[in-house]
Amino acid sequence: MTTNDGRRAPAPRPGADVPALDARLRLARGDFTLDVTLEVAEGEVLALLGPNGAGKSSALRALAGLVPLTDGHVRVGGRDETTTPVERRPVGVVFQDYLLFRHMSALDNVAFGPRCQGLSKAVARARAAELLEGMDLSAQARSRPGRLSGGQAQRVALARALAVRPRLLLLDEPMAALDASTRVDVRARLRHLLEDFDGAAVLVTHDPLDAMVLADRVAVVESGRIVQQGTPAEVARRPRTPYVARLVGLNLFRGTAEGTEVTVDRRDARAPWVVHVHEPHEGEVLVAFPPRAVALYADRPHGSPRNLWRLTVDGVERFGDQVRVHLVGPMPLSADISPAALAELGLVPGAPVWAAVKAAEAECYPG
Amino acid sequence: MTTNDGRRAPAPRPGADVPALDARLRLARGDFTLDVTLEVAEGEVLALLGPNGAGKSSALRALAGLVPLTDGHVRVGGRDETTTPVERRPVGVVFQDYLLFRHMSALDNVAFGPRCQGLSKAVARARAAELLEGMDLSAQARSRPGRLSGGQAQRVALARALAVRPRLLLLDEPMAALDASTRVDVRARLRHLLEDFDGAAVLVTHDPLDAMVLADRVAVVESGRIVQQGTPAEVARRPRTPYVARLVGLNLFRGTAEGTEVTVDRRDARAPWVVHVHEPHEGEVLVAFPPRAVALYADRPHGSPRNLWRLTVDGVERFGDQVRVHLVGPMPLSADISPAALAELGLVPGAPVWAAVKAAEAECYPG
Amino acid sequence: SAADDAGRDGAGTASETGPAGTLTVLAAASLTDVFTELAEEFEADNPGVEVELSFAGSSALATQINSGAPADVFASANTDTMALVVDGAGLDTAWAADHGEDGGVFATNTLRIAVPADNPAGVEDLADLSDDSVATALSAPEVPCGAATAAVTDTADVEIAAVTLEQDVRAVLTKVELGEVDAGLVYATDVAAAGDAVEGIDFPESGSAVNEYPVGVLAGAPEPELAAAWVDLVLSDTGADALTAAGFGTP
Amino acid sequence: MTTPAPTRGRALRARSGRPPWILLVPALLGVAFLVLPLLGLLVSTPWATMGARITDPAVLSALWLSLSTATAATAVCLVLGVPLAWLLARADFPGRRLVRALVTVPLVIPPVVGGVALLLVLGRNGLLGRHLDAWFGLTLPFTTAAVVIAQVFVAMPFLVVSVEGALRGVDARFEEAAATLGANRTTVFARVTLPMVLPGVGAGAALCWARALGEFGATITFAGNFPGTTQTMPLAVYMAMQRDPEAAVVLSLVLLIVSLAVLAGLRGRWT
Amino acid sequence: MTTPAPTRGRALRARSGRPPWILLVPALLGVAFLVLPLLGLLVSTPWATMGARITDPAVLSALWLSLSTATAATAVCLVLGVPLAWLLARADFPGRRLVRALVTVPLVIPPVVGGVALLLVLGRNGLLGRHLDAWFGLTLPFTTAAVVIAQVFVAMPFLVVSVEGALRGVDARFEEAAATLGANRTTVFARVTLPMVLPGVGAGAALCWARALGEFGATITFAGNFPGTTQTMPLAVYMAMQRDPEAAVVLSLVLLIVSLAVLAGLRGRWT
Ligand SMILES: Nc1ncnc2c1ncn2[C@@H]1O[C@H](COP(=O)(O)OP(=O)(O)OP(=O)(O)O)[C@@H](O)[C@H]1O
Ligand SMILES: Nc1ncnc2c1ncn2[C@@H]1O[C@H](COP(=O)(O)OP(=O)(O)OP(=O)(O)O)[C@@H](O)[C@H]1O
Ligand SMILES: [Mg+2]
Ligand SMILES: [Mg+2]
Repeated sequence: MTTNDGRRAPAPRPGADVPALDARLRLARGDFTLDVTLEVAEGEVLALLGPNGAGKSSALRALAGLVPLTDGHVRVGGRDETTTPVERRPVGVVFQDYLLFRHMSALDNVAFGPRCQGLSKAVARARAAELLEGMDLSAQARSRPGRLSGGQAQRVALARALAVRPRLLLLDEPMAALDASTRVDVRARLRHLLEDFDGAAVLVTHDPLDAMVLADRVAVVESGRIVQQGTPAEVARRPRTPYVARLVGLNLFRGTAEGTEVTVDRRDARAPWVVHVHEPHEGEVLVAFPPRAVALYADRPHGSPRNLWRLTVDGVERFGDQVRVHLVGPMPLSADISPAALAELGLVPGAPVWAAVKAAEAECYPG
Repeated sequence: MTTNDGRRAPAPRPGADVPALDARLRLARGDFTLDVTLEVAEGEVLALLGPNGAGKSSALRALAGLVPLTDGHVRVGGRDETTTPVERRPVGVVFQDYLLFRHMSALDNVAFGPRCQGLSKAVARARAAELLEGMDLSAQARSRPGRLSGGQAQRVALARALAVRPRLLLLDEPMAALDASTRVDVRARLRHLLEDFDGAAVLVTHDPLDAMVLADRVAVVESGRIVQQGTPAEVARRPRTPYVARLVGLNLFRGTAEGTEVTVDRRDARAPWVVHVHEPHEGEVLVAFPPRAVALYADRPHGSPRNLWRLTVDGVERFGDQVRVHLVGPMPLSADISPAALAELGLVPGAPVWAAVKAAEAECYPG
Repeated sequence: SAADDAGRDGAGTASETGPAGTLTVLAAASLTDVFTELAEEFEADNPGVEVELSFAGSSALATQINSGAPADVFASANTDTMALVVDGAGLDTAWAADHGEDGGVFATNTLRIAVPADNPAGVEDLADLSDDSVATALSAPEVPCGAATAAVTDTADVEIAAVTLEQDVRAVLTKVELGEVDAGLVYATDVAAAGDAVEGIDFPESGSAVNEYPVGVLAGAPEPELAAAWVDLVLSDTGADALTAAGFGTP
Repeated sequence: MTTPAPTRGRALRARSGRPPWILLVPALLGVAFLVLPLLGLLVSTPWATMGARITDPAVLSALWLSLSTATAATAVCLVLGVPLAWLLARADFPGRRLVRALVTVPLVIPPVVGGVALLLVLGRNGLLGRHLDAWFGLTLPFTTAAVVIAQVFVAMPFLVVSVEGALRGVDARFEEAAATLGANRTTVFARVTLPMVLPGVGAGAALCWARALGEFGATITFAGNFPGTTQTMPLAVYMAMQRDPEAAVVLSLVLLIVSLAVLAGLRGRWT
Repeated sequence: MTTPAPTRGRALRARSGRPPWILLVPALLGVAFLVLPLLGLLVSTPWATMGARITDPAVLSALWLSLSTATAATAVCLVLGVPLAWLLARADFPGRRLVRALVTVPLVIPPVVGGVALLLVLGRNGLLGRHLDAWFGLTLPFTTAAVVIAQVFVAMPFLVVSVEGALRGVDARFEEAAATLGANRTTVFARVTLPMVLPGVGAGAALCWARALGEFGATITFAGNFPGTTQTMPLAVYMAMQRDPEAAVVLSLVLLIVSLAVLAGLRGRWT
C-alpha cells in the first residue's frame, strides 16, 4: 500500500504537536453553505478536489481572510488568525489566473510582498531576484507578465506568494490555465517547488492527476462538505461518491453486504441486484471496479466470473486505444474493450449483451 | 488497425468528389505566420491539436472569415468562400467560452441565427426549440446563460451554431471551460451530436483525449505549420515531434536506421547512442516507446532486452498509481514503475540506474 | 487739455499726501470702455496707484459686494441695483453724507431702436414694432433696460410682441447685429459701440425713461480716499467727456 | 499562546478596516466641496416663500419646459451620440483622433459663444439657416426647438464620451460571434452591442440630461428668453437674480431637487 | 458553379463592409452638430486681425491664467476626486446613492448660482469664509485661488464620474491579490488600483480640464473679473462681447485651438 510512500514525512517541530494548519470553516454565500474542517501538517500538501461550485475556492478564500466566516476558526502554526485581516495573515496565495500585476515587471511583482512588509527596495528586490533564480526565471525578471508563457507566469505567481515567507500556501487551480503539453512539465516543476516548501499547503484542483502528483492527501469536497479524505491512492482506489468514481473512471455502487454478496441500493427495488465480491463484509459498503474489469459477451458465457448480468448497450465511444461501452439495465455500467472485440461483438446502441466481472476485481469497502 | 473503425464513413454526394472543406490558409499576425492546408470530407471531424500559440485559433478564425487571409482559399462544398463576409459564410462556430449572449434566453440565443437569416420570429423559435429538445435542454430554454452549467452552456452554443444549418462547423476548444468530472459526460454527448452532423467539422483542442474521442482525423499544428496528420490512433502511436510524444506520453527519438539498429541524432555526438528495434528499417526514422516499457535495474541485468543503457535519476513523481522516473544521460528518458519497485531500487535524484527496453516495444517508423 | 486739468484737479488733494495703493472698482459691463480709459488717466495722475477694474452685470456685482467683496467703488447701470447695495453692504457713510445716500448719478442713457444695417423691415418709429411681422427683441423686464422699455411703451401706448426678452441689452444688440431680429430696443451707447453693423433710430418717447447710472464709495472700502478721488474723476468734466464720447448722457 | 474562543453567531469578519484616512480625508473634502455650496444655498433660502414660489404658474411652466426640453435633448443625443460613439470606438478611419478631440469642443467653448456659433449657422442669416428660411420658411431661433438644439450641443459630449468608454469595455468577441451567426453590422449593433452597453448608455444619458437641464448660456443666446416657449429654469433663475437674488436661490433649489430626485431614482439602476 | 481564382498579393479580406448607413448617418449628423457651429465661428472670424490679437499681452495674460488655473483645478480635482470616486466605487456606506447623486449637482445648478453658492459659503461673510477671515485673515473671493475653486466646483463631477466608472471596471481580484501579499488599503490603492485605472483617470482629467477651461459663470460671480488675476479667457471673451463681438469670436477660437491641441495631444495616449 503506497499510502504516503515516505517521500516527504511531515516533520513536526520538536515538542510541538499542533498542526501547521487547523481550520474549521463555516460560511454562507447566498444559498450555499460551506462547513469543512481542515488539518494540514508542516510540509504537507492537501488537495481539495471537487466539482464546480462545491466550495473549494470559498474555502481557500476563507483561509486567506478574503471572505468572512460565520463560525469556526483558522489557526496557523497554533496561532489564531480567525480575525486577522488579510494583509496580516501569514498566508501566500497563488490564484487561478495568477493575477500578476500587469504594470510591474516579474521582479517587482515578486518584490511587492516584501516591500509591503516594510523591507527596503533593495532588500526586497534581492529576495525577489533570489526566488526567481531558484525558479530558473532570472532571464524573465524584467519582463512584464504579458510577455511570459503560462508556465513562467505560474512560477512567478508562486515566487510572489512565497516571497512573503508564508506559513500557509494556498493554490487555486494553479494548472488550469496551462495547455496539456506544458502541464506535464509545469506539474513536475511545481512538485519540486512544493517539496521545498516547509509550511502547510492547500491546493484546489479539478484534475485528479494534479491531486495525485502534487498532494500528500486529498479531501473531496461536494456541496460544501468533505465527503472523502485520504491519500491520493486510497481515494482513487476506493471512491466514496459517484463524483469521485467518475473522476477516477470507476464503476461504483453503494449497497449492503452479507458475506461476499452485496445487494446494491436501488431506487426501484423490484428485483435485487447483487454483486459478488472476494472478501466477506457486513453492513453498508461500497463496491468499485474499473471499466477494464468488465468483460462483454454476446452469448451467456460459462466460466469463472461470479458476476454476470444481462444489460443493454446505450452508447459506444473511443477512449484512447480502447473503446468504452456504456451499458444500461438494472444498474448503469461502463466497460472498456478493444476495438477488435467491439467489431466482433457487433455492439450497437440497443443491443443486449452479457457483462461479467470477476469477484476479485470488485473492491469492497465500508460505505 | 483501428484507423477509422468504420464508425462513420464520409459519405460523398453521388457524383461529387469535392471535399466538404478544402482550404489553404496563409496569413500573418505580427511575427507569426500561418500556412496550412486542410481538407475535410462530409461528416468527417478534423481535430487541430497543438501547443499554445501554434495558430489553431487563427486557422479557425480564418475559416470563419474573422481574420483575412494574405493568400490561399477557402472552399466549402466546392464553392469559393474566400472573400465572403463572415455573416454570409455557411459556417457555424462554437467559441471556447461559448460567448452566449447574456441578455437573451437560451432559446433566443439559438433563434438568433435563424432570425438573422430572415426567418420569422415564430419559425426561428420553433427551430431553436427543436434543436434544444434534441439536446435535452427543453427545460433550460427560458434560462439566461448565467444560470446554465458549463455542459449545458456548451450544448446551447452548439445548438446556436447548428441553428444556421452550416456546412462547416468550427469548434474552438469546446471542452476547455468544463471541469474534469463533467468533461467525460459532455465529451460523450458532444460525440453523439457531432456524429449526427453531416457537414465538415474542425475542432481545436489541447487535450489529446478530446482529439481521440471526438475526431476522425488529427492534424498537429506547430508554429503555424501542420507537422503531422493521421487518425488519432496513428498519431498517438507514432508521434512525429517531441510535442506530440509528450502529449501522448511516449519517449521519442529521431535517428538513422541500418537494419534493426537506429543511431539517434544528438547534438553532442561524441559517443553514438543506439536503439535496437524489432523490424529492420533504413534511413531517417523515428523510434517511440511508452514509459511503462522501460524497466529499471540497480545492477546490470543479464537478460533478453536488447536495449540497455546506464542513466542517472533526475527526478521522481507519482503518476496515478505508478511512479514516473525521469532519467538523464546520453538521452533523457521517462520510465513508469510501481511504487514497490521504487522503494526497492532506492531511486533518489542523482542515483545511477540501468534502463532496459525490449526491441519489440520500440516502435520504429519512417521519420 | 481741459479734461486733463480737470482730472488733475480731481485727484489733486490726494496726490499731495502721496497716495499709493490699489483702488478696486466694480462697474457695470456697459462702462467697460469709459472706465478703462479713465483708469489710465487716474493712474497717470497718481503714480503709485493702481486701479483694478472688474466688469460684470450690475446684479452679479451687487451680489459680490453684499457677500463682502473687498471693493472701493461700485458703479451700477441702474438705481435699483444700487439700492440693493445700499440696503446690503451699504455705502461709506462719510462719503454718502457728501454725495447722497443712494450714490451719485454720473451718467444717463436713453433707449433707441436698433435695426440691422439694411433695416429689412423698414422700421421708422416705435409704433412699427407693434406689427407682428416685425421680429423684435426686447430686454427682460427684470433687467433695467427692460424696465425702461416698459416705461416707453406705456408712454407711447404701443404693445410690442417681442420674440424674445433678453438677459441684457448686449444680447439684444447681438441679435440685431446678426439679423436674427428686425429691430430691438437698446441704449444709445450700445448703438454707438456697435458701429456700422446696426443703425440707430431715435424716437420721441425715449425721454420718458431715462436710465441713471449711480456710483458710490462702498462701506468698508480699503482705500476710501482713493475711492472718493475716483468718484470725483468720474463726476468731473474729464469723466463727462469720456461718457459723452461713448454715447452716454450726463446729468 | 492562548487563542481566543471563536465568537459564535455573527460573521467572524477579518477586520477589513475602514477606508484609510489618506483616501478618506480627500474624499470627504471632495464631498464637502460639492455639498457645502449646496448647504450655503439651503441656509440662505427663504423657506417661508418656498411654497408660494413652487406653485407659481410661471415657475411651473419654466420647470416643465426645462424637464421636457432636457428630455428631448437627451433623446436626440442618444440618437446621434450613440452611433457617433460607436464610430469612434469601432470603426477605423483617418482623422478619428481629431473627431474625438472635436467632441470636447462644446465643453471648452464658453456657452454664450456656442450660442453665437449656433446663430451663425442656424440663425435667420446663418450658413444653413438662411436656406432653411428660404426653402422651408423655417426659422429656428426663439423657438422651443432652438432650446433643444442648444442643449444638444452642450450635452452631447457627455453622452459620447461615456458611451465610447462603455463600448471600449465590451468584449468584441461577442460581436464576432453574432457575425458568424449571420448578423450584419446593424443587427450586431442593435441586438448584441447595444444591450451589452446599456448601463454605460444609461450613465451617459443621466449626465447628458443633467447638463441639458443646467444649460443657460447657449440657450439664452440661441433661443432667447421668452416665458412659455424658451424660458427654461436656468433662464428663470438668471432673471430672478437680477431683481431678487433670494428668489433665484429658491428657483435653483427647486431645479436641483427635481433633478436629484430623478437622478437618484434612475442612477441606482445602472451602477 | 465557377469559383473565381483567388487573388494573390494583398490581403484577401472578407469584405467586412463599411459601417451601415443606419449608424453612419446619425453619427455623421452628430459630428455635423459639433463641427458646424465651429465652422460658423471660423467663417465669421476676421482672420486679418487674428495675428494682432493673439499677441496682445492682455489676451496672452488671460490665456496663461486660463491654462494655469485649469491645470491647477484639474490637479485639485485629481487629489480630491480620485479618492471620492474610490469611495463611491469601493466602500460600502449608507447614503452612497445620495452622495453619487450629489456629485452631479454642479452639472445641474446654473454656474452663476454656483458662484453665488460659493460666495455664501466662502465669501467674506460666508458660512466658512467669515471664520477664515477672522482666524487667518484669509479672503478667497476675487483672488486667483477663487478662480481655481470655482473651476474645481464645476469640473469635479466629470472626474469623479469617469474615474468611478473606470474603478468599477477594474478586476477587484487584483486588489485581493495585493492584500494577500500584505498590502494595506492605501498601498493597494496606490500601487495596484491607481496604475490600473490610469487610462480612466487620464480621460476624466482631460474632460475635467476642458470643462475648467471653459468655465465662466461661477468664476465671474465668485472670483470677479480682474485682468491678470481672475480674468480667464472665457471672461475676456465676455468682455470682448460687450464691445466687439468679432473680437469675442477670435478669442474663443484661440481658446479652442489651444485646448484642442492639448487634448488631441494627450488623449491619443489614453484611449
Ligand atoms: N460572491 C458570491 N456570492 C454568492 N454566492 C457565491 C459567491 N461566490 C461563490 N458563490 C457560491 O458559492 C458556491 C461555491 O463557490 P466556489 O467558487 O467556492 O466553488 P468552487 O468549488 O471553487 O467551484 P469552481 O470549481 O467552479 O471554481 C457556489 O454555489 C457559488 O454559487
Ligand atoms: N490579434 C493578434 N495580433 C497579433 N498576433 C496575434 C493576434 N492573435 C494571435 N496572434 C499571434 O498568433 C499566433 C497564433 O495565435 P493563436 O491564437 O492562433 O494560437 P493558438 O494555437 O490558438 O493558441 P492557444 O492554444 O493558446 O489558443 C500567436 O503567436 C499569437 O501571438
Ligand atoms: Mg473555484
Ligand atoms: Mg486558441
